[in-house]
Amino acid sequence: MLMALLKRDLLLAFRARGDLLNPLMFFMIVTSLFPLAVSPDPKLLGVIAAGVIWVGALLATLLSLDLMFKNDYEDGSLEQMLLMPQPVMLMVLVKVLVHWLVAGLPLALIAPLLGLMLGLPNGGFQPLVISLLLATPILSLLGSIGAGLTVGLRKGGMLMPLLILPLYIPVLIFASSSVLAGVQGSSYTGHLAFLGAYLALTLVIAPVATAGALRISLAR
Amino acid sequence: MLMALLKRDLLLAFRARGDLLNPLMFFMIVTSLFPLAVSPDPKLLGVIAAGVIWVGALLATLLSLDLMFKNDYEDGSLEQMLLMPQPVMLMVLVKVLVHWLVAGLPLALIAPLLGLMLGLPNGGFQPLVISLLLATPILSLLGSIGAGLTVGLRKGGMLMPLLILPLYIPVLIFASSSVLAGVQGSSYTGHLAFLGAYLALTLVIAPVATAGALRISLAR
Amino acid sequence: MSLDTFNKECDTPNQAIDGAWLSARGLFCERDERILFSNLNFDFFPGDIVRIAGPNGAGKSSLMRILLGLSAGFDGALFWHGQDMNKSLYDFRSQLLYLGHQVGVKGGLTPEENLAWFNPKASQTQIFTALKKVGLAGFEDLLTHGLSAGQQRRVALARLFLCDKPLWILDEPFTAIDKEGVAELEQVVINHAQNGGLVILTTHHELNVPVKTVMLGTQESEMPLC
Amino acid sequence: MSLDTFNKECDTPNQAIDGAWLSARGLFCERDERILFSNLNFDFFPGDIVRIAGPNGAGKSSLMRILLGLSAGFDGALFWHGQDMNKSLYDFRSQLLYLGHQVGVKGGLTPEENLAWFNPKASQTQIFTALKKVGLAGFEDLLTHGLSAGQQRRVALARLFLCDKPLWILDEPFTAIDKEGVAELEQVVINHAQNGGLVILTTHHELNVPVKTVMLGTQESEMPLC
Amino acid sequence: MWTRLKRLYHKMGSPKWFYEITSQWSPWILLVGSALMLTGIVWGLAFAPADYLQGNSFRIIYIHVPASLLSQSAYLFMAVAGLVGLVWKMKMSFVVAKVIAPIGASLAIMSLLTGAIWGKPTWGTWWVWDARLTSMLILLFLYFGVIAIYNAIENDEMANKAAAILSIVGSINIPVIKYSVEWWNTLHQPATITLTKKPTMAPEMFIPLILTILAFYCWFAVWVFARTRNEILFKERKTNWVKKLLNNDKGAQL
Ligand code: HEM
Ligand SMILES: Nc1ncnc2c1ncn2[C@@H]1O[C@H](COP(=O)(O)OP(=O)(O)OP(=O)(O)O)[C@@H](O)[C@H]1O
Ligand SMILES: Nc1ncnc2c1ncn2[C@@H]1O[C@H](COP(=O)(O)OP(=O)(O)OP(=O)(O)O)[C@@H](O)[C@H]1O
Ligand SMILES: [Mg+2]
Ligand SMILES: [Mg+2]
Repeated sequence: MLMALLKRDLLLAFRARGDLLNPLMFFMIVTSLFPLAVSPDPKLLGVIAAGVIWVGALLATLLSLDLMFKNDYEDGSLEQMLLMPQPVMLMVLVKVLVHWLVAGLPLALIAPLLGLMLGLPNGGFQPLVISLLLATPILSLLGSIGAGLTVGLRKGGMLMPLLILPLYIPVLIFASSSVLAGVQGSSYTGHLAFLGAYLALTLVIAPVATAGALRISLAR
Repeated sequence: MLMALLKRDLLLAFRARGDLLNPLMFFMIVTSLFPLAVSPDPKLLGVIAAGVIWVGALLATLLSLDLMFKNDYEDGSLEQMLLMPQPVMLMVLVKVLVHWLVAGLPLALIAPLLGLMLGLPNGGFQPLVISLLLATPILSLLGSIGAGLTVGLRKGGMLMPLLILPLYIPVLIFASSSVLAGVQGSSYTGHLAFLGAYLALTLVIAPVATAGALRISLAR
Repeated sequence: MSLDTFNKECDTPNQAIDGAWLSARGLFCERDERILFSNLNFDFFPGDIVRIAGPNGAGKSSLMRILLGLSAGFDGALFWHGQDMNKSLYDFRSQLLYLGHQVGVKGGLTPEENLAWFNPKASQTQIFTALKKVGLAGFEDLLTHGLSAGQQRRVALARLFLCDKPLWILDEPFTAIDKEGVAELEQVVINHAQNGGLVILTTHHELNVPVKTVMLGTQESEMPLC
Repeated sequence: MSLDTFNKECDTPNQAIDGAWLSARGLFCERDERILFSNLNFDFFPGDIVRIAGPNGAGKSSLMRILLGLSAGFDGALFWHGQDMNKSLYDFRSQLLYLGHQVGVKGGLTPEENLAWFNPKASQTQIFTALKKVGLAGFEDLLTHGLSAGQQRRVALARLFLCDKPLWILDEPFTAIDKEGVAELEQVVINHAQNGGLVILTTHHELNVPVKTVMLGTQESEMPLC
Repeated sequence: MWTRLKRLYHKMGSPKWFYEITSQWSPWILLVGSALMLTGIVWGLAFAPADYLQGNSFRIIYIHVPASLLSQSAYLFMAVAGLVGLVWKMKMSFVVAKVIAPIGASLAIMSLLTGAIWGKPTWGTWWVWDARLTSMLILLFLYFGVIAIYNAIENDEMANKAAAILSIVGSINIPVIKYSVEWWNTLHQPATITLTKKPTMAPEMFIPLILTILAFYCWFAVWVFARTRNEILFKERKTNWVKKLLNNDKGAQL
């Protein structure tokens, strides 16, 4: 059943191929707003590049979270899933996996290009990609809690950032400072180790919390 | 009928009082991500403050656009409105007005606080508020076009930023450079005049375009 | 009147019959390369109750949306009071009450507020009377999204008691309504027609009402179950 | 069996009758300070067709969601095969087919893909046969959201032909289905019961099927229209 | 032992018992808290010496520090109450959690405001992105999230459960957030401005501070109890004991 769910969700994502690019496009547009809004000065941009790229990635993930359960809720399939004879937790994990594949992974792959555009110094590229690879699953996992809590609400769109962004802050701090460390030529394994530990923590907490949240949202 | 619509929408907004604060909270959280992601150094922050605040305002408006027509579409009231014996344009104007009151105006009012926290230099505050007051209606107006075009699509959430952000860019450039001018002590009336002119332009174009977009979305 | 009366070659191919309120000439609609109906001609008069009938997927809702001007994907001509529909759109809309699959009831408003927005001119007593008539007395002050499926539709149906629009277009108005409710609604429809209104509706319920029928999709698109 | 049979004081207040599949003891549900039902007792056996009846807003859907374990707002005990429901939840769910107001059909998938996901084990021929039985032959490869209201529900109803779950819980399965469709669905329900299955359903349609009835909300919450 | 615990649990789950017992306790706690506050404030404001660096502006410490401390503990209380409600299905516990959220948020705001007011004369700026300040700001955001959930969900029971889940997840993350913020700040730049270190404080300043902190905890308890009792009265307004109580009140007033 889990395999069937995985297959179905990937098929749906693939059907809406155009949508697949949206988080990516959003990411690119948002980061390219900064040279316009702040200053085109390459030196200044190089300094803020790491932070800007990471904030952009975070917002792009956030926006795409809406899709995680919403459609399934509206057409009744979420109800059907909760009634299946299997732990809801596992279903959540499949959903998170699909979300990460569709909305998280592509960000990590496109990020170097944006780094190039914003003039990120050379040492930053490697930690940028590695931190994105490590941290985007955390964003999907924590995000699933928010998505689960808000799925029944018609006005979920703006509520979710409020619930989830504070929890994203450690990720943001460690990821962006790992890039800074890379730029300054110092070691960034410590930061990445932290991200790994946080990933392990959320991998334990998030599916349970999301499963509970979904139950509550559907009982409403 | 227009008054009834205005009353209804304000009532709905007021009912969901908690939601009223959400764009505002989003704005505050997003802007406070930057010190965390970039650097807490007050000097650097002061330089990028204007740009960061403006990008934050832009994203906050963007996210709240989803609400403009979506609920009405889903429960069928949009259909009902299009069938009323009155120009759809006027209805759109009412919707835009409500959106601005709920999601645009509060941003202008809270912005000085954020300026303070990010260490915006003194001269920047006045142009920041004035430019926000002038430009947030533009954001709502242009946004209504995107909201109208995407309302029938289940996955509208991520598509809208792509349609709308490019249109927002002139606003962003002129508004943030008016703040920069203020910071540097030079005159910024030119920038504001441009914003005023752009506002007049969009006030003419946007309602017509949105009315057309809604017709198309509903015929789908 | 049966299918043939409507579908046969029309005597006045390019104009409506005198006295007809809503008329169509040569309507044609195609979806996904399947022809839903072609060369459909009809004239509806005040006092008529018209049922658009046909199995699932025959094109009933599509036809209604075409009549309403909400759908552009069709060929043919529509007339309102003998005039080209495009020219008399304002008049058409100001005389129309439409209830579709989605009824336009706001979950975040109470039943009373919902009706007040549809009929800004109605007084509070009128609204309360209408709500009472659909059996929602005592629910005026609850938010609508806390009501049951049938109760939510009843809020929309209360509009039938409030408004004085002569043309009603109702797409499956009886969905989710219980048996007595349906019987009483039928009576409301009959009364409206007898008072000189025109009612166009679809439903899969058995109707105990004398109606004209426009039958769609009886040939190729019939879809038996099992 | 009528209301009384179910609602009267129960002989075995804290356990189910032997052989009953689904039993309830002392169910109580309150919404918005209105009591929907109280002290509801019943035992459903294999071979039963149970209709939960009552006017709009009586609490039919609420009762179903309570049986399913989707709703927490109730008091009382539920038993599955004589065991406490909480302990036999896995078994209950693996024997259950539920269709609610929203049927869980994905607009972005074709009817065939929709069924494949509900029954991963079903072969393509089985799926095609099921779709043919609900009159969707020829529509297997269109995206579901392009279908009409009734056709979309038929996709969900095709699950009744595919699966071998003994317990069916159906909330208004006949919504939007045309007349012949309803008649044939009734036959499907009867067959299932005769083969030893248990069917629990609500509907506002007249049923031509011998059923047990659980009547809700006949006293205070009755809501006549007009 | 076990049965006694169980009885206690049932008692605590009963709104009536909670109402009555807190009605009895509240005046005493209020009295103790006020006495502590009075001594602390008088001692701190009138008798403690002015700080040799900051002059008299340091005296705002008697609001600032207790508010900061308490807003952090309040989040923890809220999460624990939510957990108890979820696991042991104790309804009263949800009510307490719900009541704490706005109180905790206002304490956080108080901390931020007093800190900002204090910062202007001492640091010459209202706000810096120091680790302490930043993590207090994030705590405020966490509170706002919880409050937003309460606002967004109509059904009380569901809102309580959802908020409980969020506050539990939040409290697990608080140490992570705190640690990361502190670590981030030291990494980027040596903090140019640090808060006064704790032990360096003179005992004349320190003891009144402890007193006011204790007083804040007492007041907090009274505040929470009062709001909880309000909630109870509203929730149970249909029950006999509340009707009787209200009637008695009316009788007493007449
Ligand atoms: C908006 C600005 C400020 C915020 C958000 C803030 C926040 C905090 C927090 C969270 C604590 C920690 C309580 C604890 O966990 O022990 C604290 C303690 C304290 N703050 Fe502030 N603070 C601010 C400004 C200031 C300023 C300007 C000063 C004075 C120069 C100051 C002096 C202190 C002192 C002396 C303590 C007690 C230290 C201790 O016991 O650890 N704070 N503040
Ligand atoms: N989410 C909810 N919140 C509060 N009250 C609700 C909620 N859902 C239903 N109710 C109340 O419970 C009552 C029963 O609703 P339910 O949906 O069970 O009725 P029903 O018998 O299925 O009616 P229908 O025939 O219209 O489908 C309604 O009067 C409604 O006011
Ligand atoms: N948005 C659409 N895009 C493509 N095809 C559509 C769309 N809506 C309807 N169709 C097609 O048009 C046909 C008629 O649909 P319509 O909704 O008019 O049927 P109906 O007669 O109202 O059926 P029902 O009784 O099920 O409501 C269907 O077969 C469907 O495939
Ligand atoms: Mg239809
Ligand atoms: Mg129902």
